Amino acid sequence: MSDPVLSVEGLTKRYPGVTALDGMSFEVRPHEVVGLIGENGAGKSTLLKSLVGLVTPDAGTIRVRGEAVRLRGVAHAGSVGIGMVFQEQSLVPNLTVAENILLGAERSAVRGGIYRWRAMKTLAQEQLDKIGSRIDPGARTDTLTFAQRQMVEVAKVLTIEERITGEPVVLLDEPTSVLERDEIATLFAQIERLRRRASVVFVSHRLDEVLEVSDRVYVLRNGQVVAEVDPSAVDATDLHHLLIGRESGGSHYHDEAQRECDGAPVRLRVENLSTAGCTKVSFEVRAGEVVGVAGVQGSGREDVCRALFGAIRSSGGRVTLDDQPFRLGSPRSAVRSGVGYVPSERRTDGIIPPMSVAENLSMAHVGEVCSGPVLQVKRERGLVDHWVRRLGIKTPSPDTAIGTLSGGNQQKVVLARWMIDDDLRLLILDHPTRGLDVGAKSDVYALIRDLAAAGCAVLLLSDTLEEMIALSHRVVVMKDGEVVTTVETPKGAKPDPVVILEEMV
Amino acid sequence: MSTDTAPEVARPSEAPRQPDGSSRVRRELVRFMPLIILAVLLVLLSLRNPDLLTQRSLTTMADSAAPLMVLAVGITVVILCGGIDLSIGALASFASVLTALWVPSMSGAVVVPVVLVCALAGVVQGWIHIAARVPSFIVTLGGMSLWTGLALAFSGASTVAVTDIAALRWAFTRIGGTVPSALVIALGVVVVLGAVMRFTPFGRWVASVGHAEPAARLAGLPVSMVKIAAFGVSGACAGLAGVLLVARTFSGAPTLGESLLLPAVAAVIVGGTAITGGHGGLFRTVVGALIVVLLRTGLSLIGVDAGFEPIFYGVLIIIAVSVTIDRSKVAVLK
Amino acid sequence: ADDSGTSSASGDGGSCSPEDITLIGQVRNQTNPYEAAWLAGGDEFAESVGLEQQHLTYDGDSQRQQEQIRQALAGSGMECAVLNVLPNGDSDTAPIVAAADEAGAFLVTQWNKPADLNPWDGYDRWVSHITYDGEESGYLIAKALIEQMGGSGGIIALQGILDTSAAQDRFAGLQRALSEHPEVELLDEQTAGFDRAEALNVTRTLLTAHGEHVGGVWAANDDMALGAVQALEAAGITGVGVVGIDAVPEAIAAIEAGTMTATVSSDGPWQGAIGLAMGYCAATGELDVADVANDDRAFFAEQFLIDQTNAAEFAEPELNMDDFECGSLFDRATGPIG
Amino acid sequence: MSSPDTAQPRAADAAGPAPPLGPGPAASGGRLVWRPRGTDAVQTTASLAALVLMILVFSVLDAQFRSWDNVVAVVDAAAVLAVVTVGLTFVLLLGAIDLSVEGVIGACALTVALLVANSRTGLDLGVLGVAATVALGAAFGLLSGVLSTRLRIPSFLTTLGVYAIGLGVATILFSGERPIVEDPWLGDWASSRFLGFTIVSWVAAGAILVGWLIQRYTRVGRYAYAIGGAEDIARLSGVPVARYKTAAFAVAGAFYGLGAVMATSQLGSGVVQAGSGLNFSAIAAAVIGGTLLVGGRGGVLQSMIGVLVLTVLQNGLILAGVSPYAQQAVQGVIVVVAVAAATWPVRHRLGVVK
Ligand SMILES: Nc1ncnc2c1ncn2[C@@H]1O[C@H](COP(=O)(O)OP(=O)(O)OP(=O)(O)O)[C@@H](O)[C@H]1O
Ligand SMILES: Nc1ncnc2c1ncn2[C@@H]1O[C@H](COP(=O)(O)OP(=O)(O)OP(=O)(O)O)[C@@H](O)[C@H]1O
Ligand SMILES: [Mg+2]
Ligand SMILES: [Mg+2]
Repeated sequence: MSDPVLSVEGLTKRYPGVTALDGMSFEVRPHEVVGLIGENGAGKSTLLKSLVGLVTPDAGTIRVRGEAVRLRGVAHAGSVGIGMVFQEQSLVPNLTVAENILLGAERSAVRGGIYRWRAMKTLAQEQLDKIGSRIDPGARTDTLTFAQRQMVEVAKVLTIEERITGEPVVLLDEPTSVLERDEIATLFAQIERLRRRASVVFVSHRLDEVLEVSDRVYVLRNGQVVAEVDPSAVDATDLHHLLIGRESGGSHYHDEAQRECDGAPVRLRVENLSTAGCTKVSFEVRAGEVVGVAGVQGSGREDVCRALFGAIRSSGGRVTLDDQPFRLGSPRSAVRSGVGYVPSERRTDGIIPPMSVAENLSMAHVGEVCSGPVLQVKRERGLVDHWVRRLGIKTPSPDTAIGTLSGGNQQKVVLARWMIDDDLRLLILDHPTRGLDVGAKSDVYALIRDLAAAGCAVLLLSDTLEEMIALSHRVVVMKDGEVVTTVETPKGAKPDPVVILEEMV
Repeated sequence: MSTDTAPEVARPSEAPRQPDGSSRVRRELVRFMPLIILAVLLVLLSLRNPDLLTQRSLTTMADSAAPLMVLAVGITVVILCGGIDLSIGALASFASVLTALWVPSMSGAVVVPVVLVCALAGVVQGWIHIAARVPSFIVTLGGMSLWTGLALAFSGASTVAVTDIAALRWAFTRIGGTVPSALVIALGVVVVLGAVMRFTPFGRWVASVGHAEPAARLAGLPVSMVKIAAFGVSGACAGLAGVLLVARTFSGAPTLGESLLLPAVAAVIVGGTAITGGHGGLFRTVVGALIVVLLRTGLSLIGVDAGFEPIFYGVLIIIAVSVTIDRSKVAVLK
Repeated sequence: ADDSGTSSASGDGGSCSPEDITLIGQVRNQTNPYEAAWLAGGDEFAESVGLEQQHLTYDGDSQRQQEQIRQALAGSGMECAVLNVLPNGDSDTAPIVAAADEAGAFLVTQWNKPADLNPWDGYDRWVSHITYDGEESGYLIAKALIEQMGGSGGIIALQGILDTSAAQDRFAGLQRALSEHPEVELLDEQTAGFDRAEALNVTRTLLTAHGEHVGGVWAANDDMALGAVQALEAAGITGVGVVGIDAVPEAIAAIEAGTMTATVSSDGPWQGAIGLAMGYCAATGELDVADVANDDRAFFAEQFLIDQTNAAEFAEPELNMDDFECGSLFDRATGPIG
Repeated sequence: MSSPDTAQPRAADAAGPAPPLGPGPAASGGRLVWRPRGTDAVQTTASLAALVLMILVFSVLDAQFRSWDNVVAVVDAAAVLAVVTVGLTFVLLLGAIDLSVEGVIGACALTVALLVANSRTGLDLGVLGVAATVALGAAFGLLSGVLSTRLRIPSFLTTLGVYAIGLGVATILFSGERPIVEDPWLGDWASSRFLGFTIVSWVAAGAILVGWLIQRYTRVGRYAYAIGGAEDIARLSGVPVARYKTAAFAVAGAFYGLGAVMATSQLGSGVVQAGSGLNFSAIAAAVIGGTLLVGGRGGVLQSMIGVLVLTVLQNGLILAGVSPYAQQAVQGVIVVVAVAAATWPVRHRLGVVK
């Protein structure tokens, strides 16, 4: 075996109340794709961030090609050949794609301090070409979709290839969680291409993906490496087991927990709903029913959900909730009628990062913890403790800023926010498991089923069709802003995803 | 999707991360920094002019601080929401004119209608800001001109003297011979507003809106109402400040409070409230107001030469804020 | 804060020994020639009695003026303080008087005072209020302007800060002059806030609005007049008369050069010195405030029209120390305000 | 890959290149409506519409307003404000604010008046004096920038401090006597004309062009957008944020210095208050034009629309004979109503408005 390009020994990072990295050791060899998996909060991101100098470890050494380095920041890490792909938020929204790709390393695009726009676009195009993307380098970044921005991120990190002489290490932190299928395929093709010139560290919660691309997989738990596995020797179920330390039993769809709701009254009836992105959408959801909405990007399914919650304006249609006319006004009025919404962009739309877990949890139904206008801090504390225990939310204390929790725990808080309402009638879930680990995912699944069992109607948009089919009683398929069909997905007779896929495209 | 993306890490809070014990001491120190800097300034200035530390001098300073404090506390609420209210100075002037005009018929009770009118003015500005989505900067800029114009019109472009100043005596007297009533009123406002912010959901709503308006809206918080209310509070405070000014100057005038806008915002920032919204508080603003008043008046009294006085002021206010500001909480970028 | 004039200090006038006296001069700022000259005059007087004048400037900010006065008077030994103050506006005078009265300090105010507040209403240490007859100043320069225009034509007027009595009185003077000359038309009146840059812009606009009808520019102070002169020069217009008030050196130079027609002297150095002198004499007991006639406790000071004929005399204003002998303090009084 | 992700239309040629995508609504799905998407563009369109409307209304109300002379007067009146606003735009792009304008202009006005031929000093540096003044302005900007970035405190306060410092320097330079400018070359800036407009106006036009070039073609300009758009991301990408922030402040200061020179030439002498009212007007103009206070939005040209809105409004109100007592109120109401009316049809598509 050749010498590792990058190795880490005894890396430790403590935060108040948590040890994010606990004497972590691992290595990356040349031309290798290393997979990192672990539960939410296992320390994956912290590890990657310390490898690009964003987190200063409390102890341990990082060696690049045998030499110990103290990384001072992203620019410094780049100069020794380590680059990282962050999530879409690490692009500057008001700049062009080209500027973003070359930001801070414009090279020949800036001569004598003067921008040469044409050279800029050419250079950026070269990077985009590397990943076969045809995004216009002159487009403003905030006009791109999630997935496109992710591609730009990858193109951007590839610029370090040109900056160093040796082989770079590219760190990818959950690059696929917001990508669509063909984009993932493009990315994987790119990783294959990269492998010839670089080493890659790849983090994902989708175990099959990890198995597909990695040469070696490290399993992390509580800031330590608990296993190093050879992907060719294991399957996703083994990994799952290693990850959460318990058996994942039951059928592929775990649908035995699903409850029938045939006789239940219709809770939500949508007739001819139109918005900027959808036209004349009609469907209904019964109490206790989970209805999935499937569709490709641009099918308008997100519009439907947001319009129902009053988050965007609708241009027509009639909606009733429990046979009462339901005015699509503002999120506030929706909440007051017993509707909840879990947004897909958790960090910006779901939580208020600097505020405490308790405040985030009680915010939508603060009335529950008030006597008249006065907040009852004790009662709130009791309520929050109850839900933290009930959902197994891992937080040092209810007063911890929610922004410091791991994604899964943040998402549980957001779900709890709606669950504290005993009269919750309809919950709209927009990609509720995005970025969650398998353990957290099954927790969320269980919560969704509990909610439905308690009589709440659930409208679900999901990252994967399988997930949607598993959780739903019925799937409404949308295409080009209209409902094309409805597929029944009853317990025990779940259809093949391909059935729905064909309707979508 | 990973929840801890780059922006989170890049927060300055990461920089001085230290083991628990000493970082707690630091945090507490930062919390009380505005108070400490106030004391230090007082001592330094009184070294040059010992009269500054006399009880008479201190109460005088408190008198001066009261209207500024009321204004600054009001605008703190708007700033916490992430907005700005440029109209408070003009509104205070307008209030002073109304007060002066109405005292003859209403005597001391004049404070009620004046505060209500100004609160309404604030609400209207807030409503326009919300309904038409015009930036608060522009709405309140317009408001600034409008209230000044109305004050000019109502007063006939001149000073309106209050002959029956006894009617406003309550706002400018010494309780028990020593405690300035204006200060008591100002602190009363702070305590009441502070209690509302702390013991009702309003304070959280304000912070939520300031930190992350989209998330607050999607959680079903009454975002628009909160913002309108914030402007209402700011307007009401401007109204009260106007009354306090009249009690002190015995007259109302269309430009009386204009010059208090910048010091009020400065007080908010010196107190350590983030100009970008979310983080901060009313009590910090109180200390900020005292620091600003001390710098504004104290310097001219220690007898520095012409020209050097503004320079000292500039340097000291920069030093003050660089010491008081809590860099771990405030997005210091702006 | 006492609401009327019962001084908390003993009412028997001054008994301060000269070295105990604190002299304080307060103006808006030291960044314009008029007020800088005011403070310089005060300094000269202070030096003549072996003292120093404390300078206070408040940058045109009423609140700050109040704060400064109060804070200055909060010190000890203020029974022997002498304040020569330029209140920012009429509304600021009352609280200044109240604060001085409470502290027992000797006070002279200038320029701004509400009509119904007077030193003789029981204030035994508010020695006097001095001002120039704004109506008269406005009238004098208007007459000079009209004369230069040959008795007919159009005038544009630049007003000062609208809510000051100085601006209003001066404008009233212009209107009086206009009523005497029906053939002179007031084309437009705008405010330029006593500010030179603003006057430049406003004049520019007014010149396009009224074009060649403009025969003269009447400005409520010299700074605005000088701004108007620049606007005329930039527009390439000659032969339009410009008048102002204050007699700042630049205006006098402009009058000598023929670009301005006339101004009225407000004698800054004298104002800076006389206020201190009055207070000083009262504090030392050489002047008994009770003996001063009401007509001298709120008076219009003598003013002179300055035009090309006499500009040279005013080019270098000099203080005549004899003016500040305790016996001749009121020599420039031309009559009661009213 | 065993878990089909949300399916894609072109799943077959998954590895192939994606279709070209330009900006536009079709590409903007997946975001909620109140994201600040194109708020600045709406604002700019709104104020442009408001400007046109205002010009139309005033033209109908008053024949003088339509005259060529008045066009010249408006342009001349806008010149200094325009140059100052160009400078301020760079600071606003950062997401920062600059309250030092009046102080810096005061100090620079005195400086230039004392350096060129004048009534007080024996100096006669001419062009050099002007250059030195612009450099002094830049130095003040540098000071603001260095203080903001090194001490890490909000620019609101650093620049408030620098304002006071500038005022102090101006007061010291003034020392009781106004220096009258006797340099004929500088005097000509305000009085001689080229193609009908004063030299000052041409200088302003040049300054706007330079400002636009800096914004478009230099690191200072581009990084100002990056920093204003997302400072932390810019830092992550290796942009030396502090350095370019400081540079943007310095550029702004240089423009204030130039503005001071222009104002001094118009006023004919070194006036400490040469910048009075300019700070506020410049911020207002920039914001009205769409250079929002949040940073990274708008730009030099957009700000210029705001400058024109303010100048035309002031000019028009005078010409329309609105009483000086009412002008202020009318002006405030018009600005709000104009901006609100122009944004009204698209208000629901706007992002978070602060
Ligand atoms: N800035 C911070 N302050 C305090 N605690 C932190 C901070 N960043 C991370 N942590 C904590 O460190 C632990 C490891 O977090 P990390 O983000 O590395 O997990 P992860 O494996 O990337 O999880 P996920 O799969 O959810 O992305 C978590 O418990 C987290 O709460
Ligand atoms: N505010 C808006 N203004 C105009 N058009 C919009 C707006 N929001 C969405 N659209 C358009 O409506 C269509 C539906 O978008 P949407 O994001 O709802 O698709 P989706 O099916 O949810 O995609 P995904 O598969 O990513 O979940 C898209 O063409 C989008 O561009
Ligand atoms: Mg992570
Ligand atoms: Mg989508």
